[in-house]
Amino acid sequence: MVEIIEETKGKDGRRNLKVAKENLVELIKDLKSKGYDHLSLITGIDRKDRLEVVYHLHNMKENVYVVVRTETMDERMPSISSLYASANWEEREQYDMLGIVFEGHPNLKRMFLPESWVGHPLRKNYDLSKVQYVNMDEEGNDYATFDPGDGW
Amino acid sequence: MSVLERLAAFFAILGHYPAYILAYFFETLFMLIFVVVMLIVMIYLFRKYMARVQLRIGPNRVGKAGTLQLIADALKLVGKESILPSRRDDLPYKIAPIVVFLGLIMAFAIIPYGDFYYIGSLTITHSDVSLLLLFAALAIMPVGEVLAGVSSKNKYAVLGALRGVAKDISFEVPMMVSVLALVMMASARTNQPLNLENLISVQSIPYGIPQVIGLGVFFIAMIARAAYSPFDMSESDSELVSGHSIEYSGMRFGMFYMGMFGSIFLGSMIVSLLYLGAYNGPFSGDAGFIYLFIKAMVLVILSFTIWLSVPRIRIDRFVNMGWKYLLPAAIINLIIAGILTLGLSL
Amino acid sequence: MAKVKSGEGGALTTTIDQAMEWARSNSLWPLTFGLACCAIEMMAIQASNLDISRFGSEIFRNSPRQSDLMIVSGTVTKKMAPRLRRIYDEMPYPKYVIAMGVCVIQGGPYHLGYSVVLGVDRVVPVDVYVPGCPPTPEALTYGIMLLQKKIRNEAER
Amino acid sequence: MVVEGEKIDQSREWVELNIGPQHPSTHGVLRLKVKLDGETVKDVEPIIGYLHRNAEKLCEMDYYCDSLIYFDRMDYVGAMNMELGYLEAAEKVLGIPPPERAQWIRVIMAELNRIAAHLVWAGAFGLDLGMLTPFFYCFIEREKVLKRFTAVSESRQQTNYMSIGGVYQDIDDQIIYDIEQFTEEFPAKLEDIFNTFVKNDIFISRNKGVGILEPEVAIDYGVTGPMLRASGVEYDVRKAEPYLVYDKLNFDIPVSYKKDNLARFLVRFEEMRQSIRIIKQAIKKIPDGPYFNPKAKKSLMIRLRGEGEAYARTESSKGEFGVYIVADGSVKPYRVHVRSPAMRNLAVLPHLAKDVMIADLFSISGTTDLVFGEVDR
Repeated sequence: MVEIIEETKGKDGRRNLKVAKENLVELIKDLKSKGYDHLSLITGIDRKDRLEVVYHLHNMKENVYVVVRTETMDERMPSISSLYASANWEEREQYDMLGIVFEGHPNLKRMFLPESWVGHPLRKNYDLSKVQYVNMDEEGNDYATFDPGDGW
Repeated sequence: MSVLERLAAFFAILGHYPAYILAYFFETLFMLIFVVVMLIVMIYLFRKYMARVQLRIGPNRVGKAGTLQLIADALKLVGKESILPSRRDDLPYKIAPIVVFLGLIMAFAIIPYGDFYYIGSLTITHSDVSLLLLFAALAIMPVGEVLAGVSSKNKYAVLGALRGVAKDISFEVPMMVSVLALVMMASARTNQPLNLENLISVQSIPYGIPQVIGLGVFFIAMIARAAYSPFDMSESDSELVSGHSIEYSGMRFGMFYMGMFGSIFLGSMIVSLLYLGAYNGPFSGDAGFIYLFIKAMVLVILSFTIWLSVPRIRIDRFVNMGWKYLLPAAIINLIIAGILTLGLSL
Repeated sequence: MAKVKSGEGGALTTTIDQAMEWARSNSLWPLTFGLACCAIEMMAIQASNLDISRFGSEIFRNSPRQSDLMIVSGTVTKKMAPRLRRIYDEMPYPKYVIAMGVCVIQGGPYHLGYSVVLGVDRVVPVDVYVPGCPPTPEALTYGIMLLQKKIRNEAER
Repeated sequence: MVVEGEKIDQSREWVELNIGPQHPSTHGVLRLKVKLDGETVKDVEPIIGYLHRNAEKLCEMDYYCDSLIYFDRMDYVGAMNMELGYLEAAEKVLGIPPPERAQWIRVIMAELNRIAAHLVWAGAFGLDLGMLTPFFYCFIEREKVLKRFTAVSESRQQTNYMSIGGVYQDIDDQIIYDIEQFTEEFPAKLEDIFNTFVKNDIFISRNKGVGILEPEVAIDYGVTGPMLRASGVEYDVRKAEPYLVYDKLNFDIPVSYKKDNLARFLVRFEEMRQSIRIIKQAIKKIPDGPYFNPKAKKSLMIRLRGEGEAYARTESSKGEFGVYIVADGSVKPYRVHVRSPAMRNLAVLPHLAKDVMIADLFSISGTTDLVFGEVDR
């Protein structure tokens, strides 16, 4: 049995399970075998000192939700893309927006922004005043130009 | 007396050969103008008809009821920059639209038009094998399209050309087999069944009636040849953007555009020539040309309606259809025609 | 405004120029180029209620090589901007651009963000701006009419 | 779990075709990297992000009431449904439930908008297949819906009609009469449009048996909405977890067990019929009362403070639209995350479009009903 740090009930009446990062894959595997076959959402939240990742798992037959929360201090998370196919794109999106590196993800590239974009926009310390430009080379691939110094 | 002879008689003072050369020249010029004017009228008609079907109004700002719309379009296309992509194969890229347009014009030059009141017969070519010539001319246009597709060095264009070739081979065999049935039937009555005028004159009833299957096969083949929906796979606006003509702009594109509309008009002309009694009709007499024209226009409107209401057929299904349904149908038609020719000597 | 004859050609050239401008203005074929919300309103001007084909813009060409008018309909993001420029470059001269919607004009509701180009006029030259979020189809139709007016007056400029 | 790019034989060279971002059949700015073997599609890699408009970042920077405009522009053909999705979450966070009448109005508007969105889809799907005419018939009907929207919200498409704690303004008898008129007239027109499609053999042959999506795969990829229901899973958020007043309404969930393109087409058309049914009931049952929760005074909206977090799901025209709001007690949300159904539906495209013809690739991507404002946000 997976060790659950804290179990609460959320404002929307859903079961919140908080687990350590190391136990995440095991817990989700466990939940999937219990019928939580639909991964609804993966959300990364930048809590300034740490990154929180929230998984909304859904049991299609019984129509129950369970929310799994976990935290990371070093921007790294185990990937669950081998369990749910939909996690593939969602983890890419969270990597793009928040810079959470999902270890074991088969194709961890940026989803929306070009590969060479500097910074992860949904981080609270992302500097919006620094403008980046995107160019396209002959093959049709993007690259972003960014000047780390001042002068933008 | 045909127009050609009248013109030759007019220039007779110059001697026999120069007179005929001039006569052919002017007749061809007249025909060219006729084709272009017809195309403009047809495209205008198509736009208005399409607008009616789609509960719209259609062009109505340029000229009275939008009649000058096509003139504006043509003028604009002439004035537009004609981009030459740097990776093209120069010569084929440049001649492809001309080949398409020339093929169209040549086919129009071979068709017998019938009489038109006191002007006389409008037919240009009087050959004993005009049927063969006609189908030879019809085979030119696809060549231009393939040239365009391959020389543009664009993947969409190449795909369009490939589809065009696949389409052409699958409808041309049934088309020729159904024409064979016509010739077979006519050869019982005349020594020169390959002469279009002869072929038409021996039809006591239009051959479309005993050869309904052949008419259907031939009409489908003609729509496919014109790359009209549902057989516009090589053009396929929503898949291959615009197929073989994707890189063409300006007047070069204009030629493809006219070629597309021209070939449906040409196709309808040929169907009404071969199957619907051509320029014959009640009280025909001098008004043969009008009859041919009306029959062709009815078919044109019919193919417009088909265009507007059906989705595009998939290329593999079309190839299937060509070999598995059209060809057997054409052969059955051939057998029926044979029985009819022997039994009833129609 | 002072009227200046175009070039030395005199009356004939001016007449030809005017004829060409008349043709161009009455046969603006837009490019099928929907970006965002405004694209649906752009489709609505094609539809039966506000039939744009009345003005000669019937044919929405899919290939940029065959179109005259690019209606930039919707937010231009930074990732899209180089492609938009490329499509603009692929169009043959004379070509025209209508900036449809406030996103295209200056960024609109997204102007504070990180990934939106603040105005498509930083990427391509724009002839007519149609404000609104999204502009009604009537507004876009008016924009096209303004563009026609502009083209017709080119010889006199 | 298969990984993009690993499915095909890498040792061979394939023809690579770049479709989009400007292409008539990508419904916006999708780019597909397609590997071709002749006419057969061997591999598809969707590349998105050409309409990434940083809506989630902007939501964090704006007050609760202001963020609504970004949701309007997410699924831009179904703005009312998007607003509803956001407000379901925001009202939970803020603790301001809408009054009874507002809930009924919201139901009517959301269903009207579902019809409008499906009509746009049907027209565009016809264009994908090369059918020119149904597009115009669909847009005529859509204009009628937009006319009603203009009457209630003074805006056509991006309505911004619902607001926190209710709706922007009450609907009067004239508007109710108009909507009733629409529900009377529309079904016949809908059948006309439906028949232009399904009475066409070529349309059927283009769609039957193409793009088969097994229910297990669909759930694995997170596919929801009409696509999931066309795969034979009877799941609709309106029934499974009723929000607003959907539990007081009588309607069916259209399900098809054929799993192909045609099934998706039929499910969407049946949804429109059910929407009409819902609107007809809602118009009869709509109660009198306030249309706006007095707790959320319009002038003081920017001072509303949210607590806790909420994940609300609604059934938009594309599928299960979820909004996850994390609040920290200030006047602005701490994190807003959107579960975009269209993005999940797009993610399954590489699976569906394997070893199909190019023509079928577009008919499959047509039935996934992509709207890029929502996919890229």
